[in-house]
Amino acid sequence: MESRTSHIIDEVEAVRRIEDGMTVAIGSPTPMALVRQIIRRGLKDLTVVDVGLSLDMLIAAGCVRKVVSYYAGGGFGVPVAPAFRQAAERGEIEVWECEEGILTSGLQAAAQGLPFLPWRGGVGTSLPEVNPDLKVFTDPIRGETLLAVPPIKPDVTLLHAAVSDAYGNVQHVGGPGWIDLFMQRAADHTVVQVEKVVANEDIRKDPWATTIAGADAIVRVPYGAHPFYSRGYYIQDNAHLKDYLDASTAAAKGDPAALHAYFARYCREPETHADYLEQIGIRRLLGLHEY
Amino acid sequence: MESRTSHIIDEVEAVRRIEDGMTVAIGSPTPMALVRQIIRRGLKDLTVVDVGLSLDMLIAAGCVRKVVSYYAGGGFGVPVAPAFRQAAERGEIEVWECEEGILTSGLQAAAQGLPFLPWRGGVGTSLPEVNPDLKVFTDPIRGETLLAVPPIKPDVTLLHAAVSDAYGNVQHVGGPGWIDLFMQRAADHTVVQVEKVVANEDIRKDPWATTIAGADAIVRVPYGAHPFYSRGYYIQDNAHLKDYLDASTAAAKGDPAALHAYFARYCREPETHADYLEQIGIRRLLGLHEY
Amino acid sequence: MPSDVSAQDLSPQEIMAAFLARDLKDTEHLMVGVAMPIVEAAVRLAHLLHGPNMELIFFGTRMNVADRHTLPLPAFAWDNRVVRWAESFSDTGHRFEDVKHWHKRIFFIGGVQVDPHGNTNLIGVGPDYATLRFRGPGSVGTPTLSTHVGRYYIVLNSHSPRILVERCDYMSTYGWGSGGADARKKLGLPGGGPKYCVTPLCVMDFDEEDKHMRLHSVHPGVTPEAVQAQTGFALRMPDQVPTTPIPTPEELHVLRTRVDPEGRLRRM
Amino acid sequence: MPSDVSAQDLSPQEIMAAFLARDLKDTEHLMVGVAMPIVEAAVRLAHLLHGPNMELIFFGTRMNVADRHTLPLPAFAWDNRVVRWAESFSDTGHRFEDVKHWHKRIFFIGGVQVDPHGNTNLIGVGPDYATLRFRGPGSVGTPTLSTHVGRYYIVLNSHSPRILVERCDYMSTYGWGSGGADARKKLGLPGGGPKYCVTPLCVMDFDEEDKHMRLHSVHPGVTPEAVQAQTGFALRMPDQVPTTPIPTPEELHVLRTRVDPEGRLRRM
Repeated sequence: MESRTSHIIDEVEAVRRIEDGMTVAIGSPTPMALVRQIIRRGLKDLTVVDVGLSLDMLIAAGCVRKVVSYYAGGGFGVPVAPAFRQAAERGEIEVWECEEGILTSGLQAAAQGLPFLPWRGGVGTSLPEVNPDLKVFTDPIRGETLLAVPPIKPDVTLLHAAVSDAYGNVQHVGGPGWIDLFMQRAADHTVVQVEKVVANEDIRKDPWATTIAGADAIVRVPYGAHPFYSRGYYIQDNAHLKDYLDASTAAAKGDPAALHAYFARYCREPETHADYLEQIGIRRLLGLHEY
Repeated sequence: MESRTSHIIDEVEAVRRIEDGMTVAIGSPTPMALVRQIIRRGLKDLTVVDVGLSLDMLIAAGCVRKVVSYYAGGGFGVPVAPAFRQAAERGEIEVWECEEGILTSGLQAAAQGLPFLPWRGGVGTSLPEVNPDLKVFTDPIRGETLLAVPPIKPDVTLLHAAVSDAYGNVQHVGGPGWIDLFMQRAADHTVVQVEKVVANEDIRKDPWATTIAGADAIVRVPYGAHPFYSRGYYIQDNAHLKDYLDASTAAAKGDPAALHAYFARYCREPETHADYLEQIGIRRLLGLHEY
Repeated sequence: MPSDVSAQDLSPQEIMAAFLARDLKDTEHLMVGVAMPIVEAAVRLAHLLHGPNMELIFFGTRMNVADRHTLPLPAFAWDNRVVRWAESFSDTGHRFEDVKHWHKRIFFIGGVQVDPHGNTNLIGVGPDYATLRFRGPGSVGTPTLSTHVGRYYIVLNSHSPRILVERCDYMSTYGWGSGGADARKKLGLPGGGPKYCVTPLCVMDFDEEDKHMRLHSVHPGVTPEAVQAQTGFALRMPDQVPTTPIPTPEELHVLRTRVDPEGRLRRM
Repeated sequence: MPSDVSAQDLSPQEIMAAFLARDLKDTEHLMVGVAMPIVEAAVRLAHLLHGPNMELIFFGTRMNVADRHTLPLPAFAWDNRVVRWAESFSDTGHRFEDVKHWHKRIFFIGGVQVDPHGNTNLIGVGPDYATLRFRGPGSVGTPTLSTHVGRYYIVLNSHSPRILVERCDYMSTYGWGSGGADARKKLGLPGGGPKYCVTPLCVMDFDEEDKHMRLHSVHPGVTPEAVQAQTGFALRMPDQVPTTPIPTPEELHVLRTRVDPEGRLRRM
């Protein structure tokens, strides 16, 4: 008999599974090796479920047509991610306005095979006006006013985690991002990039710690969340992120030189994740200790 | 400043929080020390969400008016729990007929403050006929036929777990029962009986292992799930359960002597959980090793 | 390994297990409920013989144990012994939160009553629900599972006109309703529905057009007439009814030495 | 410990933090969002002074740290350092599955715009949603939180007529709608709604009857007229406007030595 099939692929193969126009959900810690590969490949017209500066990079790199958005803060005192803000104000991207409870309801409706889930958060607000996919309706049992949230169905969900075995049994350190498991359950296909591949026996030592069972594909990318954090491995590289934010802010004000240089240096010139890490330098990576 | 308040009480105090007529949800592993205390106190007219032989005991002891029921197997080759079967056939208890997906939908509706949740499992079956609380309705987005499940709201949920700290941070070994967390989130009040109370520092070592944060009350009852299993501590006492099942079967056939003796010996004569354990005997308890 | 197997050496339960095992495909997720030893043997046999990527789901735990040399059927108490091979828990409060992925999931169901269109009843028997003549154990999770899983199998421990009835008093799962290949689609039920009904006498499938139960094969030594006599409704009868294939020597060897060394399937 | 505190020694942010801290009750669950240093200080101060049973919820972790001798405000990166005191994760895929218990939960919200009835806007500014003049960051979880929590506080880093407006261009939370004590009940929103709006100039509450914003107290050195001049709508003005109480010596000592030893609240 044949033996059990490995789920391990590399980041190039993983992103080959994404096509222009697809819906891609991006969890946290941010799977940056995969995000950079999307930019490297120059994918277009994506609908993305993402937040913060990784969302900003995808928009700035021209990959995005629509954002399922509940929060697009810039960090570092910048209230709104610059490329997101500019593209939204100019009408260059469509925003599917929502909030966390509506987003999880939509993802859960998709995961549960339901045409909608009801939600109360957002009743009375402008959300159903600015997002006509959210229908105000009267519940069939008590006659209360609720929102009907339609399914949100990612074609592909991209996540970052601490470890996995070769068969896609994923375990996090310090918990997955709050929305990661919703995204995984709702998606047709889930790719998880991990710091480390471990033996199946290591997984079995604590099956309760398995946060995702049988992810479709595993990509081994140590330091793969850089410049973001990876719990248990390294903290956020704030200097790097601040450089990006400054470049994105300047681009939104009409000076795109620094942003072009950023993408060239970190996304387009490196051919693989290992090339990217060489670009960052091991001294800097090792400086991002946990405490 | 005062210090943090302990949540630890004993089983007598815990069951004092339950009143005749309340809705009580009972998880698995089965919190038998609390179940026995309910029988000892002679509570009446309860609505119970429970399965199997603990449900059978509560019915046989006269505590139950209504069962929220998805499965009432007897085990040991007996397809239906005897007291449940007889009481249902005679119309002495009301059955709120459901199934696992409907039950979790109802518990989740309660936990999420929603007047209903939609569910597809059960469409086309007799469930909405025999349980008129389940409304067949047309979804407001795609016009599909679904069931609207109303909230199921336990007044009190009773659970068994491996350990907790004094503040109600509960951790299981080998996972909680599949429905325990639904029951806990839906209930006004949750009491968890545990094998062991541990230090807060022990909980903090692995916060991901915390399955219930801040249970309202913790009852320390080693061997408290006996005659059922407690993962990581002891296996099921099948000989004891078989004795109960035989007594319950005989009672359903018109000979209640053995059942009366069972309740007298194990529920009514022992005044506390410790008395019960003395009745069982330490030799027998120590024989219920894990492997 | 027995070089030559003859039907006389086999129990009907072994034939049922081997038939089911062959119909299960690698990479499928196989969910086994309580007190179904034939199904459990079938799943384990398939896993060892041709299913290295199968996922076995027992009581809230998910495992892949293809590399275990022996796989004795445990006396499943609801205790830690059932989770010893677990890779994850399927029941971390999310039991029904991934039905989207259940096209890969297969399950198996028994019943107090089963009708010609594969609808089943675990609720009870009798005209008045409030005072049933026989109160059944309840639906467990079968309404939701049968709605969504890729396909499922009705597996009966005995074949009698009391179980295989013209009409269920209550339906706890909707198989093919009142018949028709589009019956499930019309109701919006995405799963593939019941594929076979397997009993100690025979295997039955469902007519492609009207989804009425049809004799598919009889186990060695059983005649179609004997099956019909034990069935409470008129079975569709093909012109030729083949005999259910018996296990190959290799299947039987694995079944008897690695899956069921204690011979539970020969003592049912 | 300073034996005598005078208003000149205090930053408005310290006054805000102490005011909020006093209004928080033991056993409450206090949820703190991103980039809210005043709120974080308030919560930690309350926890140390009178909240041994408070639960602090930061970024998906739940903790009780009342017994820590010092509690420096961490530079919250989204990394493991924020979970070092965790007792559990609030976000194990269940973030919004226990709203039933949110009557114990308190939260704090800022806004791009806030109107006289405590409705807030994080969506953006401008008449046309498709091309906003200012695109805001989005609602995060505030619509759901504001619907269900026991009560909440609107906390603003600055007090200006650009923020405190007659009418929000978009409402991402419903506070008291167009007013009236029964506004939330009529819509079926179970939570207690916004209690105070706290700014660097003053504290505002809501009229009991019509739930219009009303001056509650002014911080030392601020006049009611100055507040009105910086507010984009007519505030309700009581006859007597008290001065916001300043921290006691003990409060200030704990705030400056254990909660904010680096003086972040004095440099905002």
